[in-house]
Amino acid sequence: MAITAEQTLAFIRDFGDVIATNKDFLTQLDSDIGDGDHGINMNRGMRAVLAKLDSTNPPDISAIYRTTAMTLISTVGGASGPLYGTLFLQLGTATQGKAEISAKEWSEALTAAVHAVEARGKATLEDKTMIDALEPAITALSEAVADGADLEAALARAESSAEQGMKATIPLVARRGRASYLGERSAGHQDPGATSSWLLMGAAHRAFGNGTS
Amino acid sequence: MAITAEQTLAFIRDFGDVIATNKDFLTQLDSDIGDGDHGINMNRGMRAVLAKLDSTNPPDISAIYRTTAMTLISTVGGASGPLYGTLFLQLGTATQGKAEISAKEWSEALTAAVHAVEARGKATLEDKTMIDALEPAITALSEAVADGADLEAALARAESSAEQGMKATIPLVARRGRASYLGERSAGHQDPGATSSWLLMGAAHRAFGNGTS
Amino acid sequence: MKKLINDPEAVVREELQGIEAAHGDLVRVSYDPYYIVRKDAPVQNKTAIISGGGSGHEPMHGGFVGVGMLDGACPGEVFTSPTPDQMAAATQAVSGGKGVLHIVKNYTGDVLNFEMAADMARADGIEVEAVVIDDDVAVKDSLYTAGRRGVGTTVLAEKITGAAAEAGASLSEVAELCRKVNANGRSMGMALTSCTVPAAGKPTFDLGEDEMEIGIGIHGEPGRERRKLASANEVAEMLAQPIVDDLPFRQGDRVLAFLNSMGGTPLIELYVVYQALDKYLRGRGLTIERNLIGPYITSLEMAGCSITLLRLDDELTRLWDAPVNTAGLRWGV
Amino acid sequence: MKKLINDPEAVVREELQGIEAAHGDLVRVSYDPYYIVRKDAPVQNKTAIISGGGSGHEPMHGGFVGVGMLDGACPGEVFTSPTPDQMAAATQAVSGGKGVLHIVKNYTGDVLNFEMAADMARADGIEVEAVVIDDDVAVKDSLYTAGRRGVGTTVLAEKITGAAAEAGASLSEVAELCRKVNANGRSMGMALTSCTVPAAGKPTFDLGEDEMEIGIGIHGEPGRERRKLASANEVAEMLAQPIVDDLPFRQGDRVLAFLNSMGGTPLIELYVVYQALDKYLRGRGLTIERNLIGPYITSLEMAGCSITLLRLDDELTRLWDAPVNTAGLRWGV
Ligand SMILES: Nc1ncnc2c1ncn2[C@@H]1O[C@H](COP(=O)(O)OP(=O)(O)O)[C@@H](O)[C@H]1O
Ligand SMILES: Nc1ncnc2c1ncn2[C@@H]1O[C@H](COP(=O)(O)OP(=O)(O)O)[C@@H](O)[C@H]1O
Ligand SMILES: [Mg+2]
Ligand SMILES: [Mg+2]
Ligand SMILES: [Mg+2]
Ligand SMILES: [Mg+2]
Repeated sequence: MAITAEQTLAFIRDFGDVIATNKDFLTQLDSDIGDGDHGINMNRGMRAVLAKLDSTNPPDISAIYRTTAMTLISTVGGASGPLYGTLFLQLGTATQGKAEISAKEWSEALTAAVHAVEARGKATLEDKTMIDALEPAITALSEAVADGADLEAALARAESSAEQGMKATIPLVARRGRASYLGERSAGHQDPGATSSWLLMGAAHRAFGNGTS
Repeated sequence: MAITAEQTLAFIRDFGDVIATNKDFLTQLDSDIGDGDHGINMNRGMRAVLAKLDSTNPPDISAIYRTTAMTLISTVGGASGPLYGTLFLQLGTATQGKAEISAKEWSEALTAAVHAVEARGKATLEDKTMIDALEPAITALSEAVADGADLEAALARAESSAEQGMKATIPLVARRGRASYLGERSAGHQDPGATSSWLLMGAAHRAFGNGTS
Repeated sequence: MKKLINDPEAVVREELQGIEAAHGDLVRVSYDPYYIVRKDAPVQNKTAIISGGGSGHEPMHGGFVGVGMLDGACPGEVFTSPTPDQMAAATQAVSGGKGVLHIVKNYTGDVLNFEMAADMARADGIEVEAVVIDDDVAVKDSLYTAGRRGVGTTVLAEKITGAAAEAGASLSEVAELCRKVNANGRSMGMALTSCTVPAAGKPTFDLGEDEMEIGIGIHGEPGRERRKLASANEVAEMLAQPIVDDLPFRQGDRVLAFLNSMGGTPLIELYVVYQALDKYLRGRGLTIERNLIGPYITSLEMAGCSITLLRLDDELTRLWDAPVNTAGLRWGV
Repeated sequence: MKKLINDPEAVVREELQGIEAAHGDLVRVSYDPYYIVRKDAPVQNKTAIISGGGSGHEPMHGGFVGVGMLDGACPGEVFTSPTPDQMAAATQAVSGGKGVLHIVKNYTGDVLNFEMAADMARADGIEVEAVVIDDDVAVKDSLYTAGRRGVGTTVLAEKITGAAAEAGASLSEVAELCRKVNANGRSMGMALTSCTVPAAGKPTFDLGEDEMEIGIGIHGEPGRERRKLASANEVAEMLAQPIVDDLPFRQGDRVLAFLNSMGGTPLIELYVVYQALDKYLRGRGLTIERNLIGPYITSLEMAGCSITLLRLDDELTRLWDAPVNTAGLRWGV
């Protein structure tokens, strides 16, 4: 079985829910090394996304992603708005015209999306950004899919790689985003954007991993 | 024996010392119902007075009081500057041309000085001001002098009347000075100016009461 | 106490040095005694206006010295009235032969010290009139007390009388105008936090996290009542209602609305309060024809705000609009 | 959290309502999406300038919209960059046919959102140039990082480019001028206290009673180092020295000194710092030819200050002195 539009909706909704649950946590992380608004920003955006999805009922997977992207872009602001916006916009482009998506297609779409985020934000691994969670996740995901793992197993590996990448941001000195202004003082703190990206991979795992292949 | 210029200097110096010792206490009282500067104001003024007395060495009692008055007027500011300034200016006027002052003369001079403060500030008894300490003090002083008490006994009675008057300000609702802006909320607090006036009577007692008649 | 100062005792002197360094094109500063006068003082054949009061209310009064506003200002120690010798010296320094108006805020200390100063200046042959501003509706007005405090209307009176003096009005005309502004202006303030007098080193009063003081003055004095923290809309109404009821303003009156920060409240919050004030006044049938929003008569770093309403007529509006060139208020030049 | 607000979520909207009510003579406000433009926008045949950024820095940027300065401003949520749709709509609303300059502070969020907005505006046929301000010497400049933050120089760039645009300069001239201001301006800031983002409800960082942060930005971010509380004289030098060393300024250079309050620091303290800054700069052979002192680029109610120095030449001085009529800066009109 491949990923359906319904599962895609569940994925976005799940992401909205975990963002809401972790709003204060993300904001706290951002207070330590940023400006204390990442949870607030993402939650404002995802609430708007969920409302928009409810009111517009996008017809297919690509439309769901594009609606998510445009809503994030116009409601989040900050660094995370255009970056997550770019991610979802690219997912929308990669899934254009598809009623369902296979594990391989999902892995390729997500890879392209993360690369688009890298192109927009110019961050690379170990800059202490969301890339540190996303990049390991796509590597794990595509390797797992290449190894023939089922989607559940592949997504589990992606999620746990994202988690490792997120934790690996703790000792890093930030080179991108607001945390970079702190210089050495940014070390010893977990990056908020890497944390929300790990939550994103968790949402994908829960929504797509269940009995799909 | 009558009050000498030397004792007059001792009086002013003693007042300066007790103001310095009680600076924070006076300021605290003024924080409760005023603007928290009475101790600061009086201490700034008395330090200037002591310095001025040292540097100018006024020739007689009247000059000591006038120097004290002018220095307070030009360094204290606030309500207490002109009021204490007026008090000492009147003491200077009343002692003009005198090398020594008898108990009766001192009692009359102080009475005239307190009346001058009342004329300037338009406060009367129970307005919750320095008048509540000064007015009982001059009443007790002149009664004691009329009763034939010696200066030590008369000044002791004046000091304790000032203390009672000061304590009696606690329940009062202020009608003059900044405390009046508080209305009913000014009740339950001791008036700072009445407190410094009680200290003034204590200084007079210590400086003049010792072995004089 | 967290302040950008060097020595609590030196704050006023160093502030004056800063003002002199920054605004030498507008003012001259005297250090003994302390006063600030217009660069071109004394202006011959112009009624001069001075004001003064404790420091800690910046930009008032020193920031309002310049063409179209004050000729001079006497700063006292923080929250302490200046002394008569300062006022007398400033009066002398600005006197251009047409007399000098003293604008005095109604505090016992200010009134007594200005009285002594006026006596001294008159003894020197200078004609002096004093007008006492007492516009604070938080204080009950009564013959048996010190009366109302002088607060926000002072700023408006300094601007408006300054314009008239610049245009050639006589001392008695300027004094009369000042009384008119005082009669048509009313204020009320509130605090979210206390402030700390540098020389005292700790806050004048304590306020709980969920409390505010309504009816405060500008010296860190506690207010008339302590209340539970309220919303900006509620605060705007709590301050504006007693003002509008007091004057009394009438349906159709045009007003100048002066929304003042006590020092620590930033502009973003003032605008939130302003939208509420605007709505409230509309509801009472008043039209805001001019406004002034920002920290103009402050209480050190106190958080909070005050509202002043001045009923306008054509004369007051024209004088308000007249050019002014000071460090604190500037337009038309 | 003690603030004069109604609902943390409604702060920006209600602030805009306040600005609209107060400054309807100068600006128009759009609520969907949020932006503020000059009353007379679009001005035909004038290069337009917009800026934008998170709210909480008032009067920047909305308070700088008006004749002689910005044509438009886009407020984001507090400390959060606005979104591309706002910027694109504002660009459209001010476009008078000579192109639109975007003045962008160097924050990842602001840069990315303005990039998207410029793409959108260009797709609509509007010529757009963007200049990124990155003047904060507290941040190490490096090709491998996000680079320096944009802070105080932004205010000066908006004033100076606004004057040039008003005088008829083309888009490329105005953009070039903006780059020149950025190249000649440097800033550094410090905090005595944190600030509280309304939606977060508690201070972004904690500072001990005897501590301060040196090298903070304008978003309540912690600074480069935490230090023991120092005197105003020491603070002035701590901020001014890295600025002067960085540019590098030269003996005899004329500068505009901009001493900014972070929001909670009152004017009395700024003047104490200013006297120290003035002495320090004299010692380094620099002459302060113009100054700006007050809360102009704030960080909510944060206590602290920042210093910006801009090296002046005749062109910049003339454009600085040109008339400006905005809620936040006004002279010459
Ligand atoms: N150039 C970048 N590339 C990728 N991610 C970035 C970049 N800059 C910042 N981020 C991510 O954005 C997160 C902060 O987002 P947020 O707090 O919402 O925005 P802002 O920093 O504008 O307040 C950081 O934790 C980081 O993971
Ligand atoms: N009209 C008055 N007559 C007599 N004493 C007064 C009057 N007004 C105020 N005071 C006294 O002055 C004291 C306050 O002095 P101080 O704090 O130095 O001045 P300020 O009130 O100007 O700050 C009050 O406690 C009160 O005793
Ligand atoms: Mg952030
Ligand atoms: Mg006092
Ligand atoms: Mg006082
Ligand atoms: Mg942000």
